[in-house]
Amino acid sequence: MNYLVDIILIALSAAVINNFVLYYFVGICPFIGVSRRVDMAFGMGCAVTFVISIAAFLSWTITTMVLIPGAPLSSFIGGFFMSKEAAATIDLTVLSYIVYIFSISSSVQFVEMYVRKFFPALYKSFGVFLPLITTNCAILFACLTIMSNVVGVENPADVWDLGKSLILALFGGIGFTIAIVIMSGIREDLDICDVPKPFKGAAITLVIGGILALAFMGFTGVDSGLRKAMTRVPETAIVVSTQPSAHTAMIDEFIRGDMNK
Amino acid sequence: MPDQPTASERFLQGILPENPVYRQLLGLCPTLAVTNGMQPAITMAVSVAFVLVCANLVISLIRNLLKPHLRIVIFTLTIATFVTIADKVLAAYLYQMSKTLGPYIPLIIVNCIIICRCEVCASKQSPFIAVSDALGQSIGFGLALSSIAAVREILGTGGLFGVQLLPAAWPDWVIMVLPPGAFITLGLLLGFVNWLSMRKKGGRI
Amino acid sequence: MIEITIGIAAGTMLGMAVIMSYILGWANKKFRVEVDPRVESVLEILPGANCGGCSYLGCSEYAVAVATDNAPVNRCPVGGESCALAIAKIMGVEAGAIIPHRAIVHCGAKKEDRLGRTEYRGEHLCAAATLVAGVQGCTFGCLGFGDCVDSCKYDAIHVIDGLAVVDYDNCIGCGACVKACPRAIITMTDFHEPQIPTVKCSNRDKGKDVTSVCNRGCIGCRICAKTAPDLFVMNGNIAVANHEEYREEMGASALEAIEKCPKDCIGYIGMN
Amino acid sequence: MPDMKSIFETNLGQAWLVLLLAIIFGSSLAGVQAALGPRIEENKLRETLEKVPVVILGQTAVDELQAKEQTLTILPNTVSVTRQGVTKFYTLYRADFADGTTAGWVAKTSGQGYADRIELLVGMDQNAEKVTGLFILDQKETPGLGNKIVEDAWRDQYSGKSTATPFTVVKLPRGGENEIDAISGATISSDAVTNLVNQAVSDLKPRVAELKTPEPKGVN
Repeated sequence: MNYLVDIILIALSAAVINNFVLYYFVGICPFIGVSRRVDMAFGMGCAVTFVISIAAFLSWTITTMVLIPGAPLSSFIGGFFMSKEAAATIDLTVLSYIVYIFSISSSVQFVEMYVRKFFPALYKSFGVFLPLITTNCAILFACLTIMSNVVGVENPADVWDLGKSLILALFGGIGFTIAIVIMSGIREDLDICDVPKPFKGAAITLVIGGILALAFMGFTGVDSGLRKAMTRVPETAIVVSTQPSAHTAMIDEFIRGDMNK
Repeated sequence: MPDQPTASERFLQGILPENPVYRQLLGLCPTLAVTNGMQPAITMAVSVAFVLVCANLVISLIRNLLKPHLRIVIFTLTIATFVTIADKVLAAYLYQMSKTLGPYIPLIIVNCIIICRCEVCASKQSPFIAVSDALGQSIGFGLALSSIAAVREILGTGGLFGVQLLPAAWPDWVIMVLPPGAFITLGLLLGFVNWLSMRKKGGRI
Repeated sequence: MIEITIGIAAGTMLGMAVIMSYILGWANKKFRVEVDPRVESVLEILPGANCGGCSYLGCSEYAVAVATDNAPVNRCPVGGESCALAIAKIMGVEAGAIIPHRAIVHCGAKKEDRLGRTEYRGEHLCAAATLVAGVQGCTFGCLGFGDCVDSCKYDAIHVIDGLAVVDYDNCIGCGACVKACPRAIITMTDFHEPQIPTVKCSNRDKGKDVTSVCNRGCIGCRICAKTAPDLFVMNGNIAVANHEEYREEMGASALEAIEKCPKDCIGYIGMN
Repeated sequence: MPDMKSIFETNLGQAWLVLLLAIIFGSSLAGVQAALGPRIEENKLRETLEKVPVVILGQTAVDELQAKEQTLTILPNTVSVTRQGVTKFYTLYRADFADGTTAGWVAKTSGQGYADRIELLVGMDQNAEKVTGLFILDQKETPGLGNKIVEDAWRDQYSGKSTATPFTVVKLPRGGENEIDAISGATISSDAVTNLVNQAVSDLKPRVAELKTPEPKGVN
């Protein structure tokens, strides 16, 4: 039951409440650049949703399999050089940015070649978007959100699994598509309005985007309200257990070092 | 396309005539995100400057080894490395600032300014020109960021760097600190800059 | 401990790079779409500004046109001479001098020449004004609200005294104004000479209708066609200049036609 | 071996630059991490541990202690409390004076606020009868409204109140015990903080009784 609540809340907040474009400001370049016509915007939205899901899958698997301390792969290789438990503490999270961007650009290039070979018509219509997507902040932002929910999370129960990451990516892409399609609808009407000359093009789009963000701000707080409604209020029965986790061991060592400095 | 631009010309171009934010509309994601305060804006500008200069230097050093179809992958790899270094240095020495900037430092990797400068300038010019171009662009980016951050911070919190500028009776425009404020301020400033440059060229209003 | 972490970090990156580039290399070969190698080399030379100056949709379209159905190599205004020569070398075609490709506004009537002008209070956009009948007498001529000026990125066309005039020093021939003009009176033509004669009118009505709406419209009197038959030819009620054939030496007959024109609507235009 | 050369030439060969860069960057980053890693960890921990004494004794008392170069020894342990299958993790710090007597307890907890998670420290006296202080470590509430929970004026409402009855958020004071007046326009944020405090106090109160040192040990 709780897993379902989390899934719905992640989906809702990624799509509408904390919309990638209007709340987190990622993916603004295509938001301004590509939103001339609705069909182009929709094509761009689908391309972003498709690539963001692949990127999320890749980034989650690589993070949990290789990067975090105690990940199966890094401890397996470490095992050869040193003792088992020392190998478990190898921390490769510093590589995460390179690994994400590397996997995103390679997957975009692979998808571009695949679409060019097997769907030439599709490639003609929105093939031009694909290289543009590599430099799209929304994709990397999704990977970073997933990483921040997998690495450095004290409470092991909060660590995200593959399901939650894919849901975030999918609905983040859908949120991006919603925002860019609405904006392109407005911009098509803008062409015949009498916009003062200095404001033509990007400036008016940004101001309209501001008003759109204002409207989307109406959604904040919906997810905390929903969370309260969906999770039953726990009674007072308490089961208490203490076990020294790696986290506390680190704090002890730090404090002892600090105290006798 | 000027085939051999001189270093100083690329440097001066980058600041105002080819300002990355107002003229080329690049790098809007961090511009909107971190300009709710002057301090985060300046830290972001400095880290972008660091990454841009190093990336341009490295790319222009290896420019004749680049294979066309692997170009983008190599650019992003170099930029990502320098961004990670910047992020770690910031987390080590300016911990509070790195918490406020949060996810927007790694987003420098996909910041369109850097990849565009690498592609347009660094992969074709000699290191000296590439670095001067990078410096020009980052100063331009810094100017743009601080101009937006100044407007938003003064209107949003009534003061700059904690110094109270506006009279106490001024009701803080909280919206300026929120996301919609960022869009609207940048939109209006962009319009103003276009208007300024058009008036200079005697264009039609 | 640290060297091992560095070693493993380098190892993971190497492993990932090997896997990724192997997949890309394999995909590159497997999904090889037979693309004419010349298209790619031509595309590399083109500046990639996608400005449409070559009257194709973008550089890639123009590259395909050049490589497959051998379109003229000197069409790229931004690339200019160097780009045309380089493409010609690839295509093994003789480049031919760069013929400037510029815009011509086929209307010469200033505000005071136009009769029957109503007081138009709608949107100050040609796109909107052209929908309203009778904004000005002539239903063919320039409305003067500057849609072409807005569309021009090179500041090469201005509305002076209600008439759009091309500034040939800035015009690179990108064709944006042609698309922007709702009355389609701007055409892109090759300038074989710096200055060429043209008919500054596009009103195809009969003479008496033209005189009722404009002092400078072409009334279809055929005098220019008679005096310089190789330069001007009648197309219904309006004379059309033959820009392709005009050379310097035909200047005399052109000047004669210009004097003889009762409405003075033929004239020289181009770079001075 | 010629075909190996040709394969190498086609697939990986072209990408040799990518491989080389990957190795160089991978190792250089690991080096940077090795150099800066400890410092970053230290920053993270210092930020929390600096606040622990302040939350228990209040800033003035801590400054006096600083003057006498006395510092509290802080012993952390992780407490996991399961309720209805929902396990909640607390880091409970016990701060002792130099002479070993327990100055108080600080619980670090986090929960869903209005916009995002709120992370806070709740200070309690030695046998958790009174809440001594509250400090918000991390919050992303709406600036200007929700983020007023960080201001001292609002936070000090919690200090000095007994932990017997849970706190209630009220719009206008009704004279009841343990009342916290809500921030106007940010009731969700104030509720969120109050619930976090109530939950932490009620979860950890029995826990404190167990962990309390039987009698003050010699100076350790």
